[in-house]
Amino acid sequence: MTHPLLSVRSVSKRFGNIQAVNDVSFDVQQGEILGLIGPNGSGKSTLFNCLLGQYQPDSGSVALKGSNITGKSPSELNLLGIGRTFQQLSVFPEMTVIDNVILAGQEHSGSMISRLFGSPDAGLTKAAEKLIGFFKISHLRDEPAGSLSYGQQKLLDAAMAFMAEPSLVLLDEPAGGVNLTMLGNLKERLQAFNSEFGTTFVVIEHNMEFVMSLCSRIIVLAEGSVIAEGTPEEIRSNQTVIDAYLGA
Amino acid sequence: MKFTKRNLWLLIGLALLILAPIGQGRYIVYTLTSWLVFSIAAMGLNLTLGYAGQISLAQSAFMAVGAYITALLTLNGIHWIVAMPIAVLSSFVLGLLIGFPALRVKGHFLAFVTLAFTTLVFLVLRNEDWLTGGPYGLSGMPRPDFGLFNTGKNINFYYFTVFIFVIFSLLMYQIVRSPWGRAFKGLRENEIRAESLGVNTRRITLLAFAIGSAAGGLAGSLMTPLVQFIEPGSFALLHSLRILLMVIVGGAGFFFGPVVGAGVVIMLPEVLRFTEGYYLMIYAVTVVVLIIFCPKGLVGLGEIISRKILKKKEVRKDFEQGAKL
Amino acid sequence: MFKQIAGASALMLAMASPVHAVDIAIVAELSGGGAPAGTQYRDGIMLAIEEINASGGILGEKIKVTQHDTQTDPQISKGLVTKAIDDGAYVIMGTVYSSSTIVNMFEAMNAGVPQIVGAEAPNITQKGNPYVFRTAYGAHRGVPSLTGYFRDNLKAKKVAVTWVNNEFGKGGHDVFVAEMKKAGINVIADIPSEAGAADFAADVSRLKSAGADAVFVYLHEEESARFLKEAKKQGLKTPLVGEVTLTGQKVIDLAGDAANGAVAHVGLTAQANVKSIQDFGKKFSAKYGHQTDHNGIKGYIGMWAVKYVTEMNGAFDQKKFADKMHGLCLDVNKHPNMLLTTCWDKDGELARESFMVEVQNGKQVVTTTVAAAK
Amino acid sequence: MEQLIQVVLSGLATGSIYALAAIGFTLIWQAAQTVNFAQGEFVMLPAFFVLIGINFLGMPLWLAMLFGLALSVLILGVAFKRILVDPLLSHGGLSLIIATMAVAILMKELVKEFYSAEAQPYPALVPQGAWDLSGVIISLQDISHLIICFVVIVGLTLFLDKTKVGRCMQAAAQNAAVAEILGVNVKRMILYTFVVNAVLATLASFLITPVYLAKFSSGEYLGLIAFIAAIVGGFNQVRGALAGGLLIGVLDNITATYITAEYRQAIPLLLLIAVILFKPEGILGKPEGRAV
Repeated sequence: MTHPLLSVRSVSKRFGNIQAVNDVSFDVQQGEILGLIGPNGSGKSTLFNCLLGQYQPDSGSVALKGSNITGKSPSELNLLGIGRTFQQLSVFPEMTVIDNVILAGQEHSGSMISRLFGSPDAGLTKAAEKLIGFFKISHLRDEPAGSLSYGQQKLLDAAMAFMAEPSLVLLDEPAGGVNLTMLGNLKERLQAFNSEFGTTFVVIEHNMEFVMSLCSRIIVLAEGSVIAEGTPEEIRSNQTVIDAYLGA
Repeated sequence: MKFTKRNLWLLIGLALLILAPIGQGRYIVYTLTSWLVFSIAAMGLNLTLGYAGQISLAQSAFMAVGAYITALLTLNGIHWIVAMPIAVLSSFVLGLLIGFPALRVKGHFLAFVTLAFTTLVFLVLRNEDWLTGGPYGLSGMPRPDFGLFNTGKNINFYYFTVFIFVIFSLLMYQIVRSPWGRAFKGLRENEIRAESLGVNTRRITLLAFAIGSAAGGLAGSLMTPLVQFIEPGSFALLHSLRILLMVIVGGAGFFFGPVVGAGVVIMLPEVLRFTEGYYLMIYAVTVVVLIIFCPKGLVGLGEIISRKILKKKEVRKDFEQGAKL
Repeated sequence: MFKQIAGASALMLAMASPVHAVDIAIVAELSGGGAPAGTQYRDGIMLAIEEINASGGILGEKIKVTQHDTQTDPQISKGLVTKAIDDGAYVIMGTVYSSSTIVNMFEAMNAGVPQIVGAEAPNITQKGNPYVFRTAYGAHRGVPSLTGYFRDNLKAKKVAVTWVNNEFGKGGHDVFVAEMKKAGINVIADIPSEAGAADFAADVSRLKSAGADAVFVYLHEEESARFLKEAKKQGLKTPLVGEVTLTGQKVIDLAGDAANGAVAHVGLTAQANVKSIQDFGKKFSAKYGHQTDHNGIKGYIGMWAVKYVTEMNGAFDQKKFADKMHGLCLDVNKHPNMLLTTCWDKDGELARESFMVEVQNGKQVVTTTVAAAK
Repeated sequence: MEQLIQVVLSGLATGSIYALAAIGFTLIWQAAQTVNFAQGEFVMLPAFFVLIGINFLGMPLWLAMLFGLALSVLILGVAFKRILVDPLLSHGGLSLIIATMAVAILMKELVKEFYSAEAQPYPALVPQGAWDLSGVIISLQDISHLIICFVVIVGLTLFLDKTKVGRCMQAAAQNAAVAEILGVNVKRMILYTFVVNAVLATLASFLITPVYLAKFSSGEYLGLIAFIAAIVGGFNQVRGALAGGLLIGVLDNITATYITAEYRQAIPLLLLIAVILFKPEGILGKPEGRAV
């Protein structure tokens, strides 16, 4: 039998008196773009952090292609082919754009020893250049990442997530604070990855327009639990979802 | 190696190092040697602090470890060339052990742990006199003799130190520009992001700490034959702070920042000697002013100035890379 | 940069004195932990130089002096001694801290420059260095003078020792323990404390319960004062006996009436019932506005010894200077500024009469004079 | 047994002064998220202000103490905050740490150069005197140190919890952004924190200098031990600093009496390492939430 790419089973996480994530289960199929939406405080980011090793879930399990990855560290998960972006800006501000991207790939090639004595760029410069070209920030190649505009940094952040050729990328509010032109660019890039390389996405996003047009399937969280699941059209007309948003 | 502007500067620097002691008295030679020794220690701390962002107040303790191990071995007839690697390796291993707290705690707390370690090392050196000579210290350590080249004379020892310094700098340069160096910087600038990109931050933190410590051990290993007398007080907490000051004053995160910083910290008392009792005050005020107005240290300041003077973009980038490596 | 500054200071000094000058380098603890001792030593030397220059200098040449601050760091002191040698110093004065002297004295020895030190650790004169000379005898000379006091005056059978755990204190401690062993007296409590220690409650409490017949106290001045205050607070009745640092004027000022009853063997004291020393004390406080301690006297007589010995030789010859000082006695009647008759043996170790003092009503009172050790 | 009681009592008395200095640490930590490496010198300096008042300005002791307090508030509170902390806060913690180290050097050198390198006697606030309770000596000084320290800490806790200014200070320290929105003048509250620290340091100075003597270097060890006390007790709690101070005071004395004098200094340091590794929030501290 074939396993789903990612399967989440009964994951729960509690902080003090707050049940941030409550018994969440879902699957992510190879090649799909899954949206994860919900009102503020519904547990989306906590769930992400449980999936990505930042937090240990209190209970439940996560499996990648059928093998258990619960409790693995973020770096181990990355080496298994899971990329991610962050809600807040997450680049290395004093390093150049190209160095940011090379760092995102270097741990995937060679050994500790070859990384110390081998080529300083670990042979990744070409791939990194191609990637920043793909995200249309080549002209910023040698600028410190911190000097880029917000939207440019978001693109860089996304580029870094793709450097290691991941099979699954989790995007945490990729559209937040990005202007319309950039947004179009970003969506187009993500869709291109999806169609060209079959990269699978899970996207947290508040920008409904963006989510609805990007994703093939959407899961809605409220107060830590899954309250709805379906295509964008189904979600748009789901009364529970509308109530949850209005109630919040 | 391509013949670039940066390489030209490095060659000029090397030539100056070779020419500097010629015709100078022993004091200048001694001071220059001690500058290079402290530069090695400070460059090590710069890797830990400036590149990897881990605050350590233990560099003088690692110097002590290197110095005492070298002293005990060479006093027992073992050649420096054998004693030194043992001293460096011991510092490295100890650095790994002390680095473990760095995995649990960050920032200030790491500073406290390393501070405590420095004082503990001092107490052991002072109290265990059966091994370390206690408060009297150890003396009479020989300077290494390489057959054709005996470092007994001060000037010879200076060139020997230059040789070690150059080898060390090349090694350090290799580390800093390797993917390891990039991972260290990633750790400093955004640890969580680095980890999400597959960097094993635990291992990289430990390595940054241990390599920096090993450099401290190497500096100590040179200190022993330089001064030919070591005692616990020379490695007390104050000296860790002094090395930290060298890194900050010179410019943390710049490859040659600590070398500049060590020069300033060692030479400044001498330059300000005409102010008699006031030089430490001037020194303290200078540090505060420097930190307030130029938090990136002297090399950082130099970069800003040269960027303003050399408006041409090509030149600027070249310099920037050269300084930051 | 160095040359400019050296040039500038030379220029300034040149304006103040004739062209020919004898170079004296003071290398002392002017900052850091040793500053109280080092600055006193320096002040004593500067007072002597002022007097010597006023009376025509040495062999008719005015003294030119440079001051070097070791920051109480042995490694820096080593550098500064070589600097003084490079600059052509005739004699190096200092350092006061033994930890520094032991590092830097070999530089002076190798260069053949006489060095007059304030250091008191025994090992300084035990390394066969023919160029090092003390201004106060080492602990191995001072502490044994107390053995008789413990054995005969106090009739002690068991004693305790409390000492500062650095090279100064350990030197005294080791000599004391060896002396007691020779005299058949048991050391029943052995309590080290840190330099700069402030809280002596535990130390005194241990001494109280130890039940010793007497306590040997070998601490620096300030620690002595804190110790005496705590001893008084806890009502420690055991006789407290020490070396010079236990009963100095500084200690009495700081400890107040807690110092009363403390007994010490003192090599140099501004309170000695010797007119020359008292006169010196007055001159010193008139010039500097604070009292001298034994370090001030050490610097003063050390500098005067340089003048006397050089003039005996009739030339500025460093080798002859060192040779002359070995086995030399400077009689105070002929050399009044030595304050006391002072002799040096073949190792540069010093011998001079000394005093047993007791603090009575806040004053150091000399009870007996101890003849110079042979 | 008498010895044990004696040692514990002495330890508590000394520890209470460590606590006063440690509280300042915790307050500044909360308000500015930085460590003041000059804290020991903050305790050393006010005693010299008083001595200047007495010896050079001819003031009676009480006036000299007020003079010392005023100078401390001005220099160690307001000027320290305005000149050093404000411009450096944005540069990150390390710059501020180095700057406070430099300030420590500056203060020591100023005192040494313009007053004296030698220790000075200092008038005691509390008269000499002691009771002898079957072998245990209880001095008036020790008891009053303990009492003053407790009164101050209770007072400070009440001030922080019960008064409007105190609550605003706490709010500003815990979450400056939210406090700002709620209309708290965060900048002023942080300034108040530095002033309170200066007052506490001055008080510690008045109490401890008669014992420690006024000397330029007397803050070195005190600063170290105070921050060990602060971390051990809990860096974000006033009562944590109290507990830490008392614990270190007692432990130090017990170690020196019964275990080892040579390694006396090591015990607080080992305790520090153990606490940082296994309970980094301190014995009485609250865990600080770590943002991801």
